[in-house]
Amino acid sequence: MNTNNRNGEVRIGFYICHCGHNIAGMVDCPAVAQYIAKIPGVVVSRDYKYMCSDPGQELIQQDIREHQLNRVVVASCSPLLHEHTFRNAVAAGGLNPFFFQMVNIREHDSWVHTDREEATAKAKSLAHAAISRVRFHRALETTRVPIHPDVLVVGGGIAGIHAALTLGNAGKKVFLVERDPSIGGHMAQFDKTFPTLDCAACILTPKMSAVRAHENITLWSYSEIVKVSGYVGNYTVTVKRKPRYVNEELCVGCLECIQSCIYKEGKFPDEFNVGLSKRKPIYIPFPQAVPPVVVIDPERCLQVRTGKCKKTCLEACADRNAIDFTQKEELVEIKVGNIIVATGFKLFDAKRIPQYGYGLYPNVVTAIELERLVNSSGPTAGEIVLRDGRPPKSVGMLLCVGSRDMKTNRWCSRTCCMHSMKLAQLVREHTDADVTVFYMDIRAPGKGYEEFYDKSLKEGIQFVRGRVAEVTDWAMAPEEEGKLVIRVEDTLAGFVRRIPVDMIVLATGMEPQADAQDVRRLFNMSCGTEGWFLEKHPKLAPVSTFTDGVFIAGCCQGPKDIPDSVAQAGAAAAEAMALIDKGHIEQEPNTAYIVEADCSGCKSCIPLCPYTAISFDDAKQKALLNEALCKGCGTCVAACPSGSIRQNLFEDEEIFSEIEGVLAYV
Amino acid sequence: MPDKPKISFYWCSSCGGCEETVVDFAEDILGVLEAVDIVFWPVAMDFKKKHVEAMPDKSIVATLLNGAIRTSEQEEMARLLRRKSQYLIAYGACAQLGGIPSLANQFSRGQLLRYVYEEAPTVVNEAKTRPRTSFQNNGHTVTLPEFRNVVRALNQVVDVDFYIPGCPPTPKITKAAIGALLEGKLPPKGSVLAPDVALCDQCPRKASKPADLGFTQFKRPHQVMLDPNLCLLAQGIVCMGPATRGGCEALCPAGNMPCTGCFGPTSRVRDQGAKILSSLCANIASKDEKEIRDILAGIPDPVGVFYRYGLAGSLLRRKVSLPVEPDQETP
Amino acid sequence: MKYSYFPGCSLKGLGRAYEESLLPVMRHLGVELVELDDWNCCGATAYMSVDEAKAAVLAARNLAIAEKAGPHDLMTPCAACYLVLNKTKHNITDFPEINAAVQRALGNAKLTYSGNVPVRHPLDALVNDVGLDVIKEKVVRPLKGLKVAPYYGCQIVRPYATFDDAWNPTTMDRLLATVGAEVVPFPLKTKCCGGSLTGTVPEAGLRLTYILLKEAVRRGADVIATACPLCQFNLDAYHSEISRRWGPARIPTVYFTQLMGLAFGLPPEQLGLKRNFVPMKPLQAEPSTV
Amino acid sequence: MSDPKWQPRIVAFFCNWCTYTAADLAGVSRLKYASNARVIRLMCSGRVDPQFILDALAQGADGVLIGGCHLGDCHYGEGNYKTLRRFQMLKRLLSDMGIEDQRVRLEWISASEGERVKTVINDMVEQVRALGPLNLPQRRQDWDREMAEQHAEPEAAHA
Repeated sequence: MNTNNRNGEVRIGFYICHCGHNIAGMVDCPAVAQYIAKIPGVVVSRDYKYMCSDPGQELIQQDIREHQLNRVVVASCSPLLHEHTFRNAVAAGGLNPFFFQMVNIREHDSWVHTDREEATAKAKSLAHAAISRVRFHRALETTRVPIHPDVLVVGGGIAGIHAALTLGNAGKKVFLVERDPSIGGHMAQFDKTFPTLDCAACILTPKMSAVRAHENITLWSYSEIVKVSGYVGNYTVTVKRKPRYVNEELCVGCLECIQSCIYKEGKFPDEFNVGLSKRKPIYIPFPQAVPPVVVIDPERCLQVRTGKCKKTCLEACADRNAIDFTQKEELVEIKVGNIIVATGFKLFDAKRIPQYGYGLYPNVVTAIELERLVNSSGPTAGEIVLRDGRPPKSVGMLLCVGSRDMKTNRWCSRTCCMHSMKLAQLVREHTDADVTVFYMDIRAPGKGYEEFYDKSLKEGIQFVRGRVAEVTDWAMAPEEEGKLVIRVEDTLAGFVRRIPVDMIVLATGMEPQADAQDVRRLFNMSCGTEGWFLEKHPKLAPVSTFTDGVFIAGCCQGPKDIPDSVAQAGAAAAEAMALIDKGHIEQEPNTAYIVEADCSGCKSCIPLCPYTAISFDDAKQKALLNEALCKGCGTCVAACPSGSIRQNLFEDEEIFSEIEGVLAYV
Repeated sequence: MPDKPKISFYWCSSCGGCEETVVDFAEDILGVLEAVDIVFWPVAMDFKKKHVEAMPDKSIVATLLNGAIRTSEQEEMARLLRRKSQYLIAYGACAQLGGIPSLANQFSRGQLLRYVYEEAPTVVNEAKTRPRTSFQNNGHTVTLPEFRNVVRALNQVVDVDFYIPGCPPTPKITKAAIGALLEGKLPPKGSVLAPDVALCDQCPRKASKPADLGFTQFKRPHQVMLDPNLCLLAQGIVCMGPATRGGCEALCPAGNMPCTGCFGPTSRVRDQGAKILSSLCANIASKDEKEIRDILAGIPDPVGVFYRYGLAGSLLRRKVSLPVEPDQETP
Repeated sequence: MKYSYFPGCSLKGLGRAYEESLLPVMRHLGVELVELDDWNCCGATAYMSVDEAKAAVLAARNLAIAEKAGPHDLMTPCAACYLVLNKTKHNITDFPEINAAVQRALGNAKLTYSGNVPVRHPLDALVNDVGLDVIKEKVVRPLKGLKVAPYYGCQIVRPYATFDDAWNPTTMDRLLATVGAEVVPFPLKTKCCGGSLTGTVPEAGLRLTYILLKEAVRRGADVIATACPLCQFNLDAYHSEISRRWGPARIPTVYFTQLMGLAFGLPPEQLGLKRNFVPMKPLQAEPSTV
Repeated sequence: MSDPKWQPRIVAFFCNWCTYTAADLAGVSRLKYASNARVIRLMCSGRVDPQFILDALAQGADGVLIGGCHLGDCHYGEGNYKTLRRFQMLKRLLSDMGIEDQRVRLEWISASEGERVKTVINDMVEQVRALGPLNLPQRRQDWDREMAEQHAEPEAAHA
């Protein structure tokens, strides 16, 4: 590979990309090329329609050969998008790929400015800076980091389950960590799923069992991640396994302990039934729970809380000896190469919109509550009833509760239209109630979704277009007495209506998990302003994050329905597998290095390294930098008081020349 | 035997300490005198400017000029000696980087003159008399050089070949430099004739420096009984050692005082003050903005601490908002 | 504890029962109210819609006087005054044109306003400054068994929800519960009282009033507590007309300060209670044993 | 200083992970903002050597903007805290050296805050515009006019 400057002479090739109209529409590309051509050392300066296209790349390679270029600068889009493309092109031309510098004149220039003259001037100075800087570039080699083949999947909802199974089926070892006592997530609470109306349990339960039975999957429920360190291919993760006071290996799921608990009746709100039923301190989250073992709620169990209980559960368990009050919280450390975060969402708290009366009027329920009511294993055994036990004669469904709302959440939760129509159909199926859906827009863009909307219309479900103003219990007419009154501007009819109903169902939207910020920090991810985990690229890298080896799937990335969550989970698993099967990743050679002869051994740099890559060599009395541990932040470089630490790709003189270059105003 | 190489010494805006270094050669001065011919040294010998003017250009092998350039006279002498010398060597911190005199670059000429001739507590000058560049008396004209607005390092006035750092330079590095000069073993033009590794390398306290300084406060030497053996930074004292070129053999730390940075930065650093700031601040043990501010309050005069010997030679050179005032005239 | 005090016109006229109860209650709690010297109209009523800048000047003069009076928060009990003074504060900060007009006008009167005087409602001050604990200690006659519908009206929490939720304020609920009343859930607590319509479109305005009264009765309330003179008047004054149109919905409406005064054992006749059209039934004589 | 065509020159140092990405997002979102800032990409705001800031000013920048991840969100853990600490001292130093507060700014802008890139740059450009040019190269020339002969600026004082 030609890495030498012929006779030390720098020969730069400069290319400015039109990106069709994207850049050329705002930047005078030929003028920039002419300007750069005059800078000493620039041998070739061209503008071209699409530099990233094959002919564009070929142009660079040809010039390297014909003009003996030893530096290449391309002004086009963001380096985060195409730096690799052009480095590869430079390498294919026979140069070390790091004799290349990219100038961002699209995202940072043509797309954000409106004055052609100004945008062109900016492009010139940015290009000038790159030309100044690239002179200092040196040949660098990428290092290879091996990838640990195991994967951690965080979150045991449908996304996490699917990702774990996909990886497990491919022969990869997976740790699936779930915070709750059972996997299954929100999907396990659903009765049926749209648009096919197949039963959620029927399609989910087999997958949950498969997880438990899978030889490649280690399932840790009732566990949380507390620490993550390392980097792509080499993560060390500490998992906190909370005591469930029941030995998972020994419990056979007979549930006799629950029956024999000194609490004769359930007393505490059952999480799975969203508080619509009561459970005991010892309980199983739901009949199909995986793992199918009981759990003891430490905040409710008399024995755990006070140590004073007859422990009837122990007696019931007898020689199975599964109940173990001595269990302690345990920290387990595992090593994995990739992490898939599928931590899901939380539902909007309907109390935040007091005018809808949730928490005030008993017959205002949320969609998930209705989901449990309609479910045959739910608290009413599938009967949709009002709080007083009567079946409702009329049901109103309010959409966009906590979605598409400037006062609460601005985003569309994407599933509520379909979810509500599904519930509307189920209500029609289970009762003879009239159902009215209050909507702003019906969004049914998935496969078979519009047809589902049609079906809802045909089944006599009424649709009123308008955001509901309020739900009240005061009557203005005899037919309103004893009912909940929905006040809404019917925007199709063009007037304000009062519609009395027996039951109101609020389609609460999705929100990021309450601890999303903590989780994000744990895995070094970014969040959008709304709090959803940020994908690396909205279109081209939808399950990757800015941290290599950390992928996201399901609703933690943004609201989505089951098919989309599953698709993302599969994609995340595939991304992880791509890394695992390659066996290594190439690391950007932007590491810091110490020039030993220059180092005075002042130790200023040592505590600054977040990766403890710098240590003190007692024999040499100088700092020692382990480049394998260095991630290239450059903090030590900036701090070295004698300028003895340098950074590949970000050398002081490169940056100083860049400063000079960007200030070369024209 | 051909003529001995001609050497000259000159001082500009400086305290005289650099001259003392030559005196501190003690008996070694004899060796130097044997090897060279000193043709101009106003401090010690009676030569006049006209003697220098009479010398052919480049006839002096080397001039060691100390002191910053503040007046028109200094500027003129610097140019004269530049013309007459093959090598012009900036000798000492003031010539190299502006030195202590260049701390005056924080003030305008007017501010300085007003303070010195009117406001200083020891001054009695009711007539508010100020020096003038020219004064007539009894038919005679007495002149003074002009006092410039800006204090400059030597290389901001004339081309400089080499730098010998220090306030003052030690006899050892001076002798080494003269030796190299006589033997023709000079490094590339522009070099600083001192080691290019920071002072910690030579510091007797080096071993006592902890790996994690984690500053929780900064103190000034008079505020604390200094442990004579422990790294001064570990005692919360701002020591410029990590950002300062070695070569003095850590005279100040050895004398239980922190390094104040007189040898200037290493060749890899453009701005000594910025670098020590970067290193010290990064190592503050706080994440709270207010606490950080409180800790930094222990350094009340950052310019004076970080740029004690090099404000003129720093990236900013001078308080940027200061005016350039016209030549001072009789009030 | 000391506040500057801006009563506004209502508290000197129609709503004087509010002031008559507020002052002794505050005194009883050791809160000093210093009435602004030479205060003027807050700028409410139709002024705002005729000339916003001039209305702002009117209000700002009061703010400027308060600023001059000392470093105390400005308390104003009337909901309309509270809204207008707050709105003016906002407008002065947000709209340079209004600020310029205001400063010009104030300048002519040798006054200045820097925007620093917080405008406080007594509900806010009582709960957040004085504190429910202190208030509880002063209760000698808990309003035991008295069912109260807390009614806030529109202006205290909208558009500026400064100290409470815009849709579901609870400050008065908590305050009344502290003095021993039984607070009836009243979801209509921020609904319109009909106030600005009763004079112009009585059919619409009175209907709104009727709904409030009827619902308070239906929910078993003995009395409606309010914090706004206009609300109080609307809910109190039109019973015969309402009754004629829609049927009876008779329930007294009093100021929350009057209820507090009763709980503090202050003599009812000194609390302006006799001014009601629909009188409140006397509390059962049940001197506290505390 | 009265050149009507004068435009503030801002040198911006953006960290790769948050602020640079946010600037990319601003582009993708086609937000429009002032063209005066020139971005230099670094991996972390912790790489911003105070020398870079002084150098940018010395070379003619009218303002310097540093953009990093929000505190607690640094891709490298705590690089931005180091930036914060340095910045606190640097601001004092700059003020002692007569450089107005608004000329050098540190902003935490996360990858999702494209809008903030726009507002911060626009805001800063306006503030710097109000201050007028800093133009240290010009000021140095003005200072040096008092010398008998103009001396070419040495290439690098300590080369």
